[in-house]
Amino acid sequence: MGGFPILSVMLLVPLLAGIACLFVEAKAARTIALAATLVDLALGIALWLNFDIGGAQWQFTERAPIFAGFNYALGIDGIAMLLIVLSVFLMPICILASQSIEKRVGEYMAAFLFMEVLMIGVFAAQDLFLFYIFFEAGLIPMYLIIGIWGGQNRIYASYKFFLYTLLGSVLMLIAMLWMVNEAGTTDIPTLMQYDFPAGAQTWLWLAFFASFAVKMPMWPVHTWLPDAHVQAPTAGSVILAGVLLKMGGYGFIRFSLPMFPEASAQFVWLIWGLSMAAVVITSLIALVQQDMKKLIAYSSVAHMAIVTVGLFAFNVQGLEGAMIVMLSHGLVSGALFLCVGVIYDRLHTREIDRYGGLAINMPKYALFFLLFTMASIGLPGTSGFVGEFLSLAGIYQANTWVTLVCATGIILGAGYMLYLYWRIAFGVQKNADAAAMPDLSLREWLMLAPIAAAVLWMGVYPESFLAPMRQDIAALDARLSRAAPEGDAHLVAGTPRAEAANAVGGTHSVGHGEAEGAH
Amino acid sequence: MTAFFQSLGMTYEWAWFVATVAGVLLIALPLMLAVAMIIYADRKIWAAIALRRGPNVVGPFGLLQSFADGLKVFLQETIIPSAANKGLFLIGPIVTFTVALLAWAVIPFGPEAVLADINIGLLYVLAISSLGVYGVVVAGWASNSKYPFFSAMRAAAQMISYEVSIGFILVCVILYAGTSNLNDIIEAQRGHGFGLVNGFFFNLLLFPIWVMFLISSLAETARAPFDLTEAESELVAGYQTEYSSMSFALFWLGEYANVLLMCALNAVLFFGGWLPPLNIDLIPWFDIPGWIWLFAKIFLFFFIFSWVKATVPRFRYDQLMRLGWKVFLPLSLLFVVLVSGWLMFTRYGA
Amino acid sequence: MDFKASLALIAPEILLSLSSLALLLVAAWGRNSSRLVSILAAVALGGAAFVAAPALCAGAMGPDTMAFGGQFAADAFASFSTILIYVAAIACLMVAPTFFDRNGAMRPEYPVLVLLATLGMGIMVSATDFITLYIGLELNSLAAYVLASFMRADDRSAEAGLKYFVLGALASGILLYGISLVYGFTGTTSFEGARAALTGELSMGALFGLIFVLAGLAFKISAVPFHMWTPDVYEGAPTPVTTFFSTAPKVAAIALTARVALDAFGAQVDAWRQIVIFAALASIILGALGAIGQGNLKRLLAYSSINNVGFILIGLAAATASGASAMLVYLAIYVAMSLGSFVAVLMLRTAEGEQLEGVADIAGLSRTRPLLALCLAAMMFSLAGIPPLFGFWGKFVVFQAAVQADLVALAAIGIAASVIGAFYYIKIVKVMYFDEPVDVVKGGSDWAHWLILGATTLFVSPLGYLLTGPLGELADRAAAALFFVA
Amino acid sequence: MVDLSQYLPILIFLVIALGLSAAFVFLPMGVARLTGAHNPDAEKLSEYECGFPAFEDPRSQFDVRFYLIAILFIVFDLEAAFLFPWAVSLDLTGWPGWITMMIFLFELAVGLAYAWKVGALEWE
Amino acid sequence: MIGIEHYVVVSAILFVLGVLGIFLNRKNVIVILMAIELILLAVNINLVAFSAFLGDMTGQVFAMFVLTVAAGEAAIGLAILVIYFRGRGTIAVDDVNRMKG
Repeated sequence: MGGFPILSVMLLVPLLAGIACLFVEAKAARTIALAATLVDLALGIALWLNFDIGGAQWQFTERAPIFAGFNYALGIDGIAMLLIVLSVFLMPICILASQSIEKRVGEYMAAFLFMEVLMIGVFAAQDLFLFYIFFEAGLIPMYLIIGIWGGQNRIYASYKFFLYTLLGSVLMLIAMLWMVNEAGTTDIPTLMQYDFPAGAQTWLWLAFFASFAVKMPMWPVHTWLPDAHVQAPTAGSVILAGVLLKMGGYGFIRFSLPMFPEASAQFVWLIWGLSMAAVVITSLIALVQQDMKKLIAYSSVAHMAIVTVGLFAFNVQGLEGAMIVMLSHGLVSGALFLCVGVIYDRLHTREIDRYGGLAINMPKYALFFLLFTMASIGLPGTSGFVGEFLSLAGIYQANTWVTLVCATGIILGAGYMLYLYWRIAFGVQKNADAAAMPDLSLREWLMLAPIAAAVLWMGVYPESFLAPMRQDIAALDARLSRAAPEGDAHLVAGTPRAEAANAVGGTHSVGHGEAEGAH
Repeated sequence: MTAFFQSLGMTYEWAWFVATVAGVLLIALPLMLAVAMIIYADRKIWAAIALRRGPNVVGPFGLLQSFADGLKVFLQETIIPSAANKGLFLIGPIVTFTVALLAWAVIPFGPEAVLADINIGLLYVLAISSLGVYGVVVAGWASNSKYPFFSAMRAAAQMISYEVSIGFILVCVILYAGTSNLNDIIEAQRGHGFGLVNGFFFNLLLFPIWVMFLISSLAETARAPFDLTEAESELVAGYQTEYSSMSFALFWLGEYANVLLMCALNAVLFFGGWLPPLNIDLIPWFDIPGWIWLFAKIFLFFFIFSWVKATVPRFRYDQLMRLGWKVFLPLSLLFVVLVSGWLMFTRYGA
Repeated sequence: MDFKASLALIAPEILLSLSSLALLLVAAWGRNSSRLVSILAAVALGGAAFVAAPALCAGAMGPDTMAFGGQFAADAFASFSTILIYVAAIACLMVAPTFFDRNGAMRPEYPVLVLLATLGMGIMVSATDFITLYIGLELNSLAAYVLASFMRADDRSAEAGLKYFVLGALASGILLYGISLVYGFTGTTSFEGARAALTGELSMGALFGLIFVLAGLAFKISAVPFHMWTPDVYEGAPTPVTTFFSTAPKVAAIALTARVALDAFGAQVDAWRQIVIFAALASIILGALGAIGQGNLKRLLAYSSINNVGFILIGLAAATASGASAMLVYLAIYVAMSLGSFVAVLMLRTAEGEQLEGVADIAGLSRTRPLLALCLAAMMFSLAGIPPLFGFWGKFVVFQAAVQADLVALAAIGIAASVIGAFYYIKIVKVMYFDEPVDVVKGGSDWAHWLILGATTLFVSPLGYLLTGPLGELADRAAAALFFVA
Repeated sequence: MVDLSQYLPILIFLVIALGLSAAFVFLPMGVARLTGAHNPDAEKLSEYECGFPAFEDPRSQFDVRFYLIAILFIVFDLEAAFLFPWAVSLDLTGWPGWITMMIFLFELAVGLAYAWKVGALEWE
Repeated sequence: MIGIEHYVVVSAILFVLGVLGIFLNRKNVIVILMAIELILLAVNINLVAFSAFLGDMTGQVFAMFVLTVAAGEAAIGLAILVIYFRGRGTIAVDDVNRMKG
């Protein structure tokens, strides 16, 4: 793409569209929003296609020193690229899912478009403070989305979301200030190679942890998430689960691990402990939920715990697995929320008991729902399996007991997801109104089908997703190696890498395939 | 005087102290006597202008009239109204009289005859005479009665209004004299008019100032025609309404002591104080002691005061205020500019 | 430094004093001339800003900027602050007529008083001697007392004036007492002399003097624990006056505090740093806690200003050039935010033109007056320091300065406490955006309001970040002037 | 320290003057008791009110113009505090001193003009 | 002989009295105005005493400024008090509480 500032354009398109949405009425706003997100999706695909796998670590870099104290610096590696593509992929779907919004459409669309700007910005920022600005700015549109278009208890949820996240990120800001003062640069790639004194790393790591743990969210600071999810409108939940949560994981990958490897090793017990607790406890909580969204929200917390153990396994499998779980969870949980949204739009309740036997009157819907449920559980052939398998494989090398507990969590996951599916899709049709619901409309098809395709693709051929980030993961692993904790079980052979090594060339065609799927 | 007491075998400190006390008594006691006599004089002059005879029963020509009055009030019962603030009620006359005496500390009766020869004498006089208003206000407030209260408010407003212009007038004098020590001011007037006349009044710029000062003195001491504070037709006896016995007399004494002070200031500031009127070397002229010249001038001014009281009708309160704020204040301000400008061009600027 | 050169240095002050005298006479002779006087006053302020600007652009500092034998410094620091003050004052003049006209309370004295107060502030920020400081401070304060009670018929205005007066006079007294002690123990009233005399061991008397001076100044900038007058005064004073109070005098007092602390007491940083840190943290926390539960917007913004002063003081605690520069940047942004917020409050009026100032009155404002709500929301998020709004930048630079000065713990506590503040800012947004509309805000607003609100909103919007370069550059220059050592 | 000894006579004067006036106030009170002139009764001790019994608190309210006068006095009289030292030292300060004071007086005059025009000096 | 410390102690006592007068006074706003004057008086004593002690005129010049400004302050305070009294009909300190929160 040469000197074409594609990342800036990707930021600019939704930004301008968002501003435009503020000033037009509902119908026009919907059109503008959809158009803008589709343009961004196209740009995202172009980004993937032009991404030079095995090339320079940082590509598409842009740099303009227009600010005092920090730079406007953008650039992506494979990890960021995949997350950006995930974001732009989910956005048009969210817009489509928001057709039922009647209240203040212009502002709603603007908020979503601004969210898109900020998400892309977070993943593309190559300057520490630019990252922070994008990271933190997401609070405002999300606060408004939950607060204005949310459900009954929206105000409480929006406050909780806002304050929890803010408290976490301001501590991170102080750490950033200290780092910049110490290292004398705000450039993230440089900082990733900078060796901070071990004593300081501890504090810095904790400060970053405060932010990312809340964002992630890790147990026990996850409590804002179920509230926010339940109260947010469908598209809000999709964005929240699909992309916002990944910011925490991205933060660990981009900051905590490479910048403070010693401290990361030092706190590995904390991460593991919290993650184990999260997996088990939230899964158990999910089992007894009566509210569909809340159930999925708790499942998100459990999945994110798998991500964190994967990240803190300090080996390639763990890191790759964590990334794939993040991508997969972005798709699957988003899709699950969409599924909930589909029936919520019809019956305006999220109570599980009000539904039942939907497989009878909504077979197509039931099929999609089944696919996503299975993906969430981690059935082989779906994206969930790849991620969870790699993560657990990674952590197994580090600590078998942790693996054991996490695996239990996955079994529990299967339990609550299947229980949910059983209660909704199978069984007798208890309620007449639920039984009378029509099956999926074209719009809903357009929303669910691309995600389903992507989920299957990731499950069947994960190499397309692993290849772009392999080099970056390797670099990260190399950086971490000096601090990696002594594992208790080392796998000797048979990692997925060996089989996939010959599949690099397929990326382009697969990319097209995905694009077609999205349309 | 210190030397005299030292010659009696005292240490310097003691001699100085005794001399100072003697000096104070030499001012205070004659002053009270003078006040007694001046009250008599006031009544006589007033009577003469009205073609009456005035006091003529007690003593020869009624000369002892004031002493008889004094004895009478001394033996009277001191009535303190039940509604009054007792402490303040008694403090009022004490303040008035003390302050009236105190200002005299810096008035020079001769080249050396001054109790405290301080270099800010004029400022001291201004400050002390400002304090006089406290006695009046305290008395009016403490009486807790309507007429005294209104009178006190009026008196306060009137006194402070004229003090403003008096302040500027005094600045003009200081500008000319270049000092605020009263003795030096008197010295500066020696031969001021063509080397002949002693006194600032003989000066086109300062003569109008003196006229203003004279009128302001009347207002400041609440003499007729500005005696609105005790305008008997409106306010009975003003702030003294509730007073009796010596407390009442103290106001009276203080008032006349102030009148004398104002006369003395007129003399000191504009008419050469203890200097003879003309700066011509006539032999007996300079042999007459300074204090006699001063007393003569004071009496002259007192005569004017009485004369005015007897002939000019009383002002209305609004006229009084207008005169103070809208005539004297701008005029005196203007004269500060004129006098200082003139001095800059003629004396300092070159 | 001869007399004429000194006069040239105080040209903005001369311009302001002459125009205020002239306008006072215009005000006396033309009782209906308030609009004319307002315009002329604004022109005078603009002219003064224009005259003051070259010193800032040139980064003036050092002995060439000292007028009247070291009494007065027309350096870049003073220039930065005065321009900020003048701009804020112009804005406050622009919003006033609409407010007062409705009550029939607009008198031509208002602009004159604003002009005089501004003149006092100009002297304050340029003061390099305690006498000059005192004169400027009092000129400002005396005019401000009158402004607070400007609406004579209104009970609250009179009460605000009274409270402001009593506590302001007390503050002046405390400040003066401190100055007298400093004078006694250093033998000089000039900042430079005090700095020279205070090196080395600090005597007990000088320490007391220093504490009293800082306490007096803390009153003026309404830092905790001397903040108690602020909410009452802000609530009671007429809203345009409150707008004025929360902007220009704040700048002046803080700039003055910076100069006193860094220049006069620059040799004893350790002695005052603890005090400043305490005041900063206490202001942040109590300002934020106090705002929670307030039902009156002006009162809430008063607590917000206390809160913001705390952040600015963190920059002072750093006691470095970058700290001073950060303070100035924060001040510039704070002035814009404060102006915007109060102008937005001024625009809340019923159809009859009645002024609204309750939090409940703006419920659902986003639906009845979307643009106004958007602007106010931007102000709130900006005050809370949420990026990408420009308010974040102010907090960012002060914390950066604190971290650079190794005050990491202070920065951490301060920034964590800022979350408490966010709580009530987002409450305002919640009321406007989430609540059901009450639809009482119906009154129209004139162009002046929209102009100021629009300009300030643009300034605090992400576009403001484009200004970080120039703003930081100017602030650095100004701060360098403060740290000039011959 | 500056020489304050010239002020000591004034202090002595003050003591004596205070003593004299206090004596004048309190002596007659004692004398009155001795002579039997001291004979208060309720009627005598009530405040004077033209023969009517007193009504209303005498201090309740009075004209606000008195306050105005007080305020104006404070403002204008204090300028004398500047003028006195200036007048004494005019020969030292020369033209700059004179010009400065003229500026000051000009401002004062503007203030007076303003007060005059807005009616602060009117008694009625 | 009376030294500088005596002046400083007197001024400190006056200052404390003034501050206490403001905070402990529950009766009358006028008393507060007087307390403020008391504080300024303490300041002036300090300034003049130090000035004399140091043999430096600055303190006395400063005292003049304080005097003048204090007068202006008193005038404005009185004016505000009059406005307040007109509206409320009281100058009791406890009644100055229209705004709470």
